[in-house]
Amino acid sequence: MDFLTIIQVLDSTVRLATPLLLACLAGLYSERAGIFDIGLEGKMLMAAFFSAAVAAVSGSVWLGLLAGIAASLVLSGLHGLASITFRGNQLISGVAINFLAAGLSVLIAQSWFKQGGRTPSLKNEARFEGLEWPFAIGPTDAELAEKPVSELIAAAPPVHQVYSEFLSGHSLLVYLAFLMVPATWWVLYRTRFGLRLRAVGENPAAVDTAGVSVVGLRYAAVAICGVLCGIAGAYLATALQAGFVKDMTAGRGFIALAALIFAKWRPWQAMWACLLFGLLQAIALRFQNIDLGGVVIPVQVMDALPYILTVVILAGFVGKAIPPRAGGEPYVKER
Amino acid sequence: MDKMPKWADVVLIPVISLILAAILSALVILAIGEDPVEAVNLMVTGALGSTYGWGYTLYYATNFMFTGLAVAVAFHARMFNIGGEGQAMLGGLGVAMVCLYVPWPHWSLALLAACAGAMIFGAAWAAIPAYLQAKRGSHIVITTIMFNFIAAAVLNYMLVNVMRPEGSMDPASARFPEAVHLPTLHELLAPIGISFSKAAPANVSLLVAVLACFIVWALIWRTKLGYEIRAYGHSETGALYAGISPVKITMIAMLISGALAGLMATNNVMGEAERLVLNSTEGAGFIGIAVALMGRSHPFGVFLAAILFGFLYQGGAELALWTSIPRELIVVIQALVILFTGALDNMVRMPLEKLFLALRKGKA
Amino acid sequence: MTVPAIELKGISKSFGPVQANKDISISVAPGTIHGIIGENGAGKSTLMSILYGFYKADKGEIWINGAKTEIPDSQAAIAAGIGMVFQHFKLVENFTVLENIILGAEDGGLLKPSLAKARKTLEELAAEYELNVDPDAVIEEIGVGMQQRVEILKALYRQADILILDEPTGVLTPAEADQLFRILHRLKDEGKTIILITHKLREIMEATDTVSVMRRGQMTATVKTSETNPQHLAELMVGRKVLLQVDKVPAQVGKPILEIENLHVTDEKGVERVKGINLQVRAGEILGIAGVAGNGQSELLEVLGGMRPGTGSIRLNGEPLALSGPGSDARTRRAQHIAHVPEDRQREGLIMDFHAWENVAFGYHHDPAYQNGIFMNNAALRADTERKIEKFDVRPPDGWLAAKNFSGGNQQKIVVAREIEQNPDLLLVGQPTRGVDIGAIEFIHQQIVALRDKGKAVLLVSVELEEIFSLSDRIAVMFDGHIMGERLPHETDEKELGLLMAGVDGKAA
Amino acid sequence: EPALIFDLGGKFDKSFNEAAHNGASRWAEETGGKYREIELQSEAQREQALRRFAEAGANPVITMGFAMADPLSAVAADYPDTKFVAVDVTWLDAPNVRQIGFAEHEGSYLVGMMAAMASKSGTVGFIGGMDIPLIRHFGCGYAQGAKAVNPDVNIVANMTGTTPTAWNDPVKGSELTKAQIAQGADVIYAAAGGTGVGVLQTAADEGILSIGVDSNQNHLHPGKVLTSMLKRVDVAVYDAMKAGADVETGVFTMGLAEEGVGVAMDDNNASLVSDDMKGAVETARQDIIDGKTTVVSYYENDSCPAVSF
Ligand SMILES: Nc1ncnc2c1ncn2[C@@H]1O[C@H](COP(=O)(O)OP(=O)(O)OP(=O)(O)O)[C@@H](O)[C@H]1O
Ligand SMILES: Nc1ncnc2c1ncn2[C@@H]1O[C@H](COP(=O)(O)OP(=O)(O)OP(=O)(O)O)[C@@H](O)[C@H]1O
Ligand SMILES: [Mg+2]
Ligand SMILES: [Mg+2]
Repeated sequence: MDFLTIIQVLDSTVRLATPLLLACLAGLYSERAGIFDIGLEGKMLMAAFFSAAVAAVSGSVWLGLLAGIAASLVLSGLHGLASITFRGNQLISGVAINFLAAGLSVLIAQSWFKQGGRTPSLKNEARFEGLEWPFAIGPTDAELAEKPVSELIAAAPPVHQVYSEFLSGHSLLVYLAFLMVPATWWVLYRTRFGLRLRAVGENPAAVDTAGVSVVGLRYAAVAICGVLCGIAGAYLATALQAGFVKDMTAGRGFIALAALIFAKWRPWQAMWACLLFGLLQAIALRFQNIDLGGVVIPVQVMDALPYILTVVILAGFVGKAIPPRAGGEPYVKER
Repeated sequence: MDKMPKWADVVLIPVISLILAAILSALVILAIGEDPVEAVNLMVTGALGSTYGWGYTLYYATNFMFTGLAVAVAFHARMFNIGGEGQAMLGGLGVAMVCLYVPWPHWSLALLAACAGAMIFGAAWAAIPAYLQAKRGSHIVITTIMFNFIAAAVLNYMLVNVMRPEGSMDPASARFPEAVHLPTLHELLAPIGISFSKAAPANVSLLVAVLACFIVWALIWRTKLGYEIRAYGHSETGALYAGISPVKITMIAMLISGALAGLMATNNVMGEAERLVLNSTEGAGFIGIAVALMGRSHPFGVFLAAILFGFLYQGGAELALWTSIPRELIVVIQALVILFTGALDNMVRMPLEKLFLALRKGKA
Repeated sequence: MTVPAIELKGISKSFGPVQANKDISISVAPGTIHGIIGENGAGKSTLMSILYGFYKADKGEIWINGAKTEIPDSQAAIAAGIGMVFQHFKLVENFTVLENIILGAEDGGLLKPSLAKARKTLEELAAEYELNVDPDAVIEEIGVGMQQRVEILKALYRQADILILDEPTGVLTPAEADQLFRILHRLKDEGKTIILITHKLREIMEATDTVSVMRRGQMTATVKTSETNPQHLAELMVGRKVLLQVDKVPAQVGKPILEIENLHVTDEKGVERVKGINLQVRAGEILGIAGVAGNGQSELLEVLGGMRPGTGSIRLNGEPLALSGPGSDARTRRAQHIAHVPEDRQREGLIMDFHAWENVAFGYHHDPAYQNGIFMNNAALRADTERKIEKFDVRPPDGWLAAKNFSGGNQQKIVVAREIEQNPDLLLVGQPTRGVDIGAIEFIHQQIVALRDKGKAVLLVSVELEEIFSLSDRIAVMFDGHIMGERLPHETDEKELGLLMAGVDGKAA
Repeated sequence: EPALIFDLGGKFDKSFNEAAHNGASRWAEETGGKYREIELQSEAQREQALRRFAEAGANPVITMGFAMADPLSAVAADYPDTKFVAVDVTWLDAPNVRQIGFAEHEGSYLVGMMAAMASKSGTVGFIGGMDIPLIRHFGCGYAQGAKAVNPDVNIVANMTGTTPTAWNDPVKGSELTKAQIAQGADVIYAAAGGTGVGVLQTAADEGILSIGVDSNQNHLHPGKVLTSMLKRVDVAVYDAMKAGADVETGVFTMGLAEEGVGVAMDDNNASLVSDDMKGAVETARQDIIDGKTTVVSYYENDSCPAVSF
């Protein structure tokens, strides 16, 4: 494997890890506040649809992003209503939200666009395009040289390759997602809000008796979760893709959840976990049917490799993951 | 003292919740420009109006009973087995092997062996996550999610590369021999003079499922093992105090859970398709989660919830057959049912409790 | 006449069908310590939680310093100058002391300045009230005594003028309790008003100015402490005459039942908690183990009960017991006739969601009387439960009730009934009367003594010196994983034991 | 009235089922007729839908996809008066079934030729959906066509996955496209359902050419989709509906000769297709029809001479 291939795999890793990371951080806020959320998938999906739909109709990706966030927030609100106000079972609520999003997104898409549950393809200004950094090799250089970008990059020196291929050229949301990691760390461990948020996930009674509203905090956490899931969905539909296709989240919400547990609910570790999952997927996509001296590893093995490796890693290297102590339990004062 | 009479808890609340879900569903149907009354009519007659409809409703319900029980048993040991899907897939593999590679003289023997095969394969698929949870502390939720994906790859490999008959383009096993054909309800009921639709796929494995409900009930509430499972599920430190081995209970509960999920294959693979196809589980493993949650992890609750979901599936299919309502509507209705009966349960419960308290005070 | 610091008027509160407080009125003068006593479930905590805004009263008014005050939530209570130390501490276990103290009382959005300020204030408070705690210690790693200090500091940090303490001494050593009372008197002298809930009549007599008695949700009496006596208070509480001392005949000591040699126990975190102890318990005697919580007694009990591994040697009736691996589990221990009343009934001794009758088999569910190898014999179990409920006077006498629906004292009775009725050779008892009211304490003590009188061995672990003195035939004191010494109850006193518990060898000193 | 049963992908899958939908719509528009339809959502519904439509008197009942073969074999005999039309099924022994197979490998061969001719890098890509024999069948014809033009051509073939989500994961389709571009591919053929949308999109974004499948997908990115491998399911469905209850039964294979498969040429790709290409494709088409060239089918012995999967 040559250097450029490695860079390309890493580049692909970043793209694949971004939606996972956003969803994972979303889950982190919610679960750190004691609200388990297996509805990340549904929220992303709903956001993906609405961002694409509104971007397609308005022609503005920013309006699309806002719409995606709003849609995700509505589902978050529903989750909050069920699990905070009505102290329902958070897992059931999450399952219901996943189903709801899977059904509604297509249903609305069909009665809105009549394109079989898709949105129209997004034109350029309705999409998040890659940000080309100064001096990076990109489409403009390619047009000048009348050669494909890939060829130009292949000819460039390694540092320039890393710069152009790996660092530059991602959409704004990618950089945002990675900036969210230190931001989340800072909010969680350096601010009053973070202190209270962590406390409410560990022992809501302590927060309550300290004179802070448990309900308010938890709704805030769930809302942040909604915003981040909204960005994740918008990224899928308007940055990685140019439109919505049904079920396009394809289980990423669950992988994000796995990453969250893997990371033991901590921001930096969440980033590494998402990058790992992204990397495993990137590798599996690039290397199918590996021929090991006559023994051909079937594509199915490569396809399942990220999952197999996850299990192996979990079994071998990660100790018991202890969730926030009050997680999953509604805060009930009076039985 | 309880806040409400038990019947209100077990009957009234679910019924009111279902009505709320129905009202919302009706609004959704209105919103997409269709007639909700007509739709309900179609669903009810389609799913419950004929033995044919019942045959399909019960067929789906059978699947959901198995996967619902699987989730429920794990729940009792405080484990969230999201792996029902994968375990049911592997169960299918077990059933297919039993049916294809052994010549059976009679379906009853084949069914017994298929049950064994399904349970062994399903349990085996649950065993690794269970072991990792018990011994290495790997979170069962992640490992079972991962094992669902891995199961799909395994099944794909087996069907594309191993079990596919020569020359067939369908990634599916060969058709099972006629001898392992399971009697459908039609064939079962005809001798006793009840005519049941010939076409419907509900078959003898429905009885297996009902039996499984009963056995699980007895297991959980009547046996020593069930006692230990529930005790462990309620309190891990308590279990330690009482000499209940967490490793043993984790393993056993997950093995039982996996075996139950695997058993689903007797219905869909052996009873209906009579061959193993890709994606034969069709998400029943996930529906099982909803069924178990709605059924409050009680086998009888699971039984009822499974029938409700069977009704939704079959009613939805009829809807799709005779109207232009997109099939996703059914997914939405399912979601609303899960939401109202499961997650927003207290929305109905809280005011009802107040009402009953006021009534009681009024009487006292 | 001064304006009362606190006045509650006609407070009523019900939890669903349970009426926890019925039309309660009470008035507390400023600068006094007011005691509240009452049996388990009498409604004491509920009343105070209403004052602190944790629960909302169904009816009634709260007046603070002569002004009617609405207290819809704890925020309002804090603003009104009320601080409360709950019976079950409200601390975030994996936060540091400092973080717990500023939680909800931060200044500004960033933590750093808040923490710095709190650290300084904490130092001042610590100096002023001798409330030393390490501000950077993590709560789950410090003892309950320390945790309680944190709770008090939390209230003081919020400048509370009215301090409510709900059963504060339940988890403290005598020395710690004494110190607490010194602090309370200090606070009182500064003009703060204190409400103290406790089950211990001695504390009421020593510390309070006035005392209220609650029974079944109602306030039955409020008297000046100087005008009453323990016997009278106990009768007011229980509604009948109670014995405050256990009647017991001298021990008829027999052969050694339990012999412990050089036992070591290391916990999950790798910390050695028991450091090579030697003990003997003989037939017909109660060996009391005194010590401050967290000095290895819990681990000792858990090893004996088969809940965790250890090294060294333990013999029961001369037979060695496995200390790790197969045969060292709780099931085997029970088969070897060791019964165990655990320290924490709610987390260990009972399954709170099980019916009482299911709990009666808990741990003994392999007993052939209760099962036939596969199925539980629920009918037999229920019959047995009925018998035990009657014999141990469990109230309400309803075996179908879930354990969580019994009061603490009755929960404990269920556990004690289950273990003692097994007629074990060795009974392990941890904190048998923690948080249990006087009526039930009396009963439980009698049962333990009755077992010992049948010639069985009892190993009692308790942080209550009073309990140790009234039950034990022999007392061993544990400190930092070692046995500091053994004494006979009539040859020692609280002072000497207190020193041993603090790690000071009384004779050497 | 006729009835149409869509396979699990749904009628708007932008390819196979959608082609059937287009055929049916055309028939309905032209004749003003009405038809019943259902989108399957579970395996058990296959038989159910067949029976329900047959019982309701629909004739003919048209099914999509090879997976209908098995239920058809069970049901067809029960309704001897009903005609069934099975698209993608060719091996049943049933007198009242019209079985229509498509020689996808032949069409794929032609687009493979075009790919190899349009490629500057000498590397062409293939992205399949779920890894099943049918998709390998597509890929295999494609590879043979590419090799026929340029024996040294490098063919990168990938499958999206092994679960049904592989049909609906445009994001993965995108990444696979980028991966293939990195390996030098500059023309990529997507036979991957909804995933293909991502392939075509990314190819357009990255400035390389793509090839659509089943329906004419040239219009999705005008000037950037080299062509589409047409599988004239629409024609098959249209014809069957038009014939109505009198539809002829038996096994029919629609290859190049029958215009059952082909390449899409329209305004959207006119600028991309050189006269050379047109000529070569036309010649090859004729040769295949005449039997001068044979395209090996993957099904013949479950392997492909031109590429390994
Ligand atoms: N349909 C149901 N849905 C949810 N929970 C149920 C349902 N039926 C019973 N339960 C609960 O399950 C627990 C066990 O009930 P189960 O009927 O199995 O045994 P039991 O009531 O303890 O004994 P018995 O059958 O002898 O009355 C009880 O707590 C009951 O409230
Ligand atoms: N949050 C709650 N929800 C429902 N019932 C409650 C709740 N808290 C207390 N109760 C019930 O209210 C009654 C009074 O309880 P409370 O805790 O006030 O008693 P207490 O006098 O403090 O007892 P103890 O001495 O055991 O602490 C009891 O019957 C108890 O079970
Ligand atoms: Mg019952
Ligand atoms: Mg209390």
